Amino acid sequence: MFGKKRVAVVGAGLTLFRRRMKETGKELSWEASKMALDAAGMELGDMQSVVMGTAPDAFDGVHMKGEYLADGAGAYRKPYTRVFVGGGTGVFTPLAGWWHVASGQFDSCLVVAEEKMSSCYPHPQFAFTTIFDPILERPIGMNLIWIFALEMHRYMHKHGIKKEDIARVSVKNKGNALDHPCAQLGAKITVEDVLNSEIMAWPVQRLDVSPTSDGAGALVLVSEDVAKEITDDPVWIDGVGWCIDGTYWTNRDLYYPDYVECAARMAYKMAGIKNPPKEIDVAEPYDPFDYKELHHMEGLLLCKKGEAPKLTAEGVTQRDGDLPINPSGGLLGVGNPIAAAGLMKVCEIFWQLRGEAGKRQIPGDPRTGLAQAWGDLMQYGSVIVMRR
Amino acid sequence: MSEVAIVGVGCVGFQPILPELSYKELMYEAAVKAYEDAGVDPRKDIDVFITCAEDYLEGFSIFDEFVPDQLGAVLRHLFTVSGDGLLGLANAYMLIKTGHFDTVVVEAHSKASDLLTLMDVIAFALDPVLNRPLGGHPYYVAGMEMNRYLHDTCTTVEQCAQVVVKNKKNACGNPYAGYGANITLDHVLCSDVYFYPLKKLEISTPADGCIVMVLASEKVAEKLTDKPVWVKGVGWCTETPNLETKDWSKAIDTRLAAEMAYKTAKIHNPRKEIDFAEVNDLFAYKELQHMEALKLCEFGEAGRLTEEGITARNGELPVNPSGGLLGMGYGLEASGTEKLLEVVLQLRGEAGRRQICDAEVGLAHAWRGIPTTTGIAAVLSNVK
Amino acid sequence: MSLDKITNPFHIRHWLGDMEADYIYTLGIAGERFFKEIKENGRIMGAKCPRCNVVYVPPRMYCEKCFAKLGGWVDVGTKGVVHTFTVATIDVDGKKLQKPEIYALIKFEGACGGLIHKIGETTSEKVKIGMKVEAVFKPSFERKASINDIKHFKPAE
Amino acid sequence: MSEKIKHYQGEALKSADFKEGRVPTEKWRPKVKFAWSAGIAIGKFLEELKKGKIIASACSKCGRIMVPPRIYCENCFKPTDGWKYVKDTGTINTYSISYLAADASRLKEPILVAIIDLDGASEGMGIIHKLGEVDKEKIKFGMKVKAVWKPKEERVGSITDIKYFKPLKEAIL
Repeated sequence: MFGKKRVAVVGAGLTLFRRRMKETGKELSWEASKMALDAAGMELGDMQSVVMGTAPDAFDGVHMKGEYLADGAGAYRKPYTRVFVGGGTGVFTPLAGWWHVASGQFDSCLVVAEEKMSSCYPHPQFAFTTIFDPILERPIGMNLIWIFALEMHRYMHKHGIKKEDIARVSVKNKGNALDHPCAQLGAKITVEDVLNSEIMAWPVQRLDVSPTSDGAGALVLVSEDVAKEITDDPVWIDGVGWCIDGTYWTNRDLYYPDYVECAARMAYKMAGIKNPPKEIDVAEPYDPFDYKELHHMEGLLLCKKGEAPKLTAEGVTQRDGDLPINPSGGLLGVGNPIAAAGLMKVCEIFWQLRGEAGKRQIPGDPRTGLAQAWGDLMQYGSVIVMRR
Repeated sequence: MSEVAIVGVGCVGFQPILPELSYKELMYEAAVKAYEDAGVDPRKDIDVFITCAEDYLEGFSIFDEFVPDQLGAVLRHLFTVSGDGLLGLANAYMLIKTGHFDTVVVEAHSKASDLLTLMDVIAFALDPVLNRPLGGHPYYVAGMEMNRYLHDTCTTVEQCAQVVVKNKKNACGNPYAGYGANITLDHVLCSDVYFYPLKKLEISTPADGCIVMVLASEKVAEKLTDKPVWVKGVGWCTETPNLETKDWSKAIDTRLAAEMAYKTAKIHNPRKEIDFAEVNDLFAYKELQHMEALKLCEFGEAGRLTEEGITARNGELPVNPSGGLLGMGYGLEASGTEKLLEVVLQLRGEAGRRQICDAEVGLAHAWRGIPTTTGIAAVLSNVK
Repeated sequence: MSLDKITNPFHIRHWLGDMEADYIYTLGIAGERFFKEIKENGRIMGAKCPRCNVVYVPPRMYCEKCFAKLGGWVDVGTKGVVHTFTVATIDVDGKKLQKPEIYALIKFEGACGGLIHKIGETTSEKVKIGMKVEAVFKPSFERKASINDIKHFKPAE
Repeated sequence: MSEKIKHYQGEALKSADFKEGRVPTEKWRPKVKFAWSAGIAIGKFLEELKKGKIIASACSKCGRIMVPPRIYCENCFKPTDGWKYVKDTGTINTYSISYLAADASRLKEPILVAIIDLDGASEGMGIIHKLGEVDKEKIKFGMKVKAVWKPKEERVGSITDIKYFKPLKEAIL
């Protein structure tokens, strides 16, 4: 890596995740950013640049909402960029922060992710209907849940997976979230609860799905030199990866996320990871739906295609298992304010690697962690690999 | 750290309307031109793709979804910057500077004609609690800013109007410009006052078009072309989104962005070292205000320089030889890339009858329009 | 470049649609208190940054410059000065307004920021930068904790 | 520092707080209207739908026949160089039985929705559409289906000129 700069995470912050919050999006951004700065022992004045990640403007109900949120994210009179890759935004945002610092352009970058979905009233579902092609898809009367149902069904069909194999993910994540202080939907439930919950769009049932939420998260990124000055315990961003697949999602076999594999390979190559299941100690794959965790474990090459349900059934992905997956409680448990939820995963890896995850701390001495988010129309993968 | 160069450009438009092409087809045509110009195959040779877009200008939530195919970016590394194309350039520049990437494509476009209610969308960008409930046409913010700017600088309305005359004239020589015209000062001065003191002809009109650029590291650039245009420095800044606390006579965002770009580019005396500038002129007074913020002249001096013809194409400091947004048309998030395109063409000596003699260093500048305070500046040169 | 082109103008098609929805915005932690003061007490408040020693109008939860939590709330009065203004003659659809609207930024003594609002009870020719104005509130029963609880600002004595 | 942080901020509200006006709010409905240019490829696709036909574009380099049609092959990054009609029959690639309408309201009678790989297009070239004239229990992966078109005079050049896809007779057996 001669000539290439390392980037460290030195602080993280998170607001509560709730269905509706009184705070404006700016205020949520400030709460998370301030917490991250305090955690890093730094001031806003120490931040040379700011990156914002936030998903559709149609949630918050503000055109160019990156601009609107700028002061809450600490961008007052600073270089400021908003990046946006649909649901993949939350994990992508620190990637953008990474190149702000890795380029040598800045020594520090405040990375903020925000979502206030409750502004879209009565339900953000409306905003979701505008993610579809206006000519080819919207006239059919699309619902967001459909595309997940179609993908989940294809995945189940291809590998002969049963619904109970998938429901275990929801049970695990909602259970894990009981220990997360920001969680919206931590709960002790059973596989039967999931299987008996309301059918939304078969095979998707109510408890297969994460909620809509308001919330924000933030990270402080610094260069190697600054990191060494301010902390003995930096967490390094060693691999970044992202990839997009084609627009025509109905032209692809949805059973496997090629784009996640492509993004993961990019990140693994950079981090020098050759055997992901062995070398990754803890992972936070994107789980807006329970099957997605499995789908993404496979795409991340953490197991073979179709094998993730088996690992889940065997308890391998529990906090005390060989490969803890979503110890935070994931989107299913903590909540899903889109971009903020992705960043929450990166925060979790940061805390896990520093041994600061409290009741959620996984045993052993985790040294390498991964977070991943998915986005767009069954299309986007963003991956970050971090090491202590 | 590697130097960064622009090695290919492609442009379709800008025209008041391009109704026969979908936004995807528009992007495809510009991309083909850019890749042809750079001599690259996007399916193999490009490390990262950046598209610059905002959802409400396109009519989609998550516009990102609809981008990869027409840029050759399927199953490759693409992302969206929700910002001006020049901000895309800034991110491309940083990506190459990390040493991990050699080639980056930046795309920005406008399909403004698809959107029937642009002003309602711009009003939708105002603070939903403090400002938006007042209602009205959102460009009242520009009228307020122009008024304070004229008040503080003693710039005259004639000087502002001269910007329109100059830019529309320059545009007559630009095949990429959709709004060239041969008009007089009186035309502008007699046009309707929409937002006192801002007049109808001082407001840029939207246009359809797309620009794709290919950037490369030093090593790759020198293999691909004998006419690389080097990105010497980029700066960008957001002052504050709060209209209540922003500066109403100085473009602080642009000043700070310029200082950042000049520092990297080692420009100490912009007025002397920059041969020509393409600065944001969404409203005529903005060209003047931005020239001052970019340190091309003192505060309050830009009006006089314009009046004296110093900023004309054949003047001492040509500003907006392309015709600017007033002459080319307002390309929404592509408006910064419209500026960049002209700088590249000038520095390559490919600007046709607009060519400025011996141009070596050019400045491209963007501002994201009402109600933002985000400015971006880039210094480019044909000398490494 | 594509091989097929449209050359027949009647083959050009457009597809109509929209991106419209209903939105509801909370006023926020600082905003709610600010607007309640307007609604209930007819007062315009600012909030002070303990570090920068600056009073922000409108008040916020945090200082945008230093990120400190804003503390003491102060009444900045209902009279201010026009920092800048414009006279809009067209509406959002580009149609000529029957009666032009005057928009202004009104600054309050000793405070950073101000309020953007309309100016009434005068004519556009009489409005000047630096002119003193005062807030005209709607009757209290019509107020609903909104920026429009202030009807407009009018020239002050 | 998760374990060191004692207080996570955020003031949660209930839906009833809005309904009962306990929390002051501002409301807005933006006017955001579009006339998207359909363009060369989709323009032609719509024109052909009006005639009751489904048109695809072809790439001579990779040999793919693509639907919905496009003027470029996204894999080869070259212009497509042919138009080809595909059949209005196809195979169910995946499907869902939805009790949700577009606005998330609940339905008694479900909407049946599927990705249908069209016959005559390259493998896996599917479009999303609804299914009809079929019992929800009887839908199967790989089932053969056929488009049910609106009457000619009702067709306007829209994807909804196809009402839905129904199973081919032999598929039900």
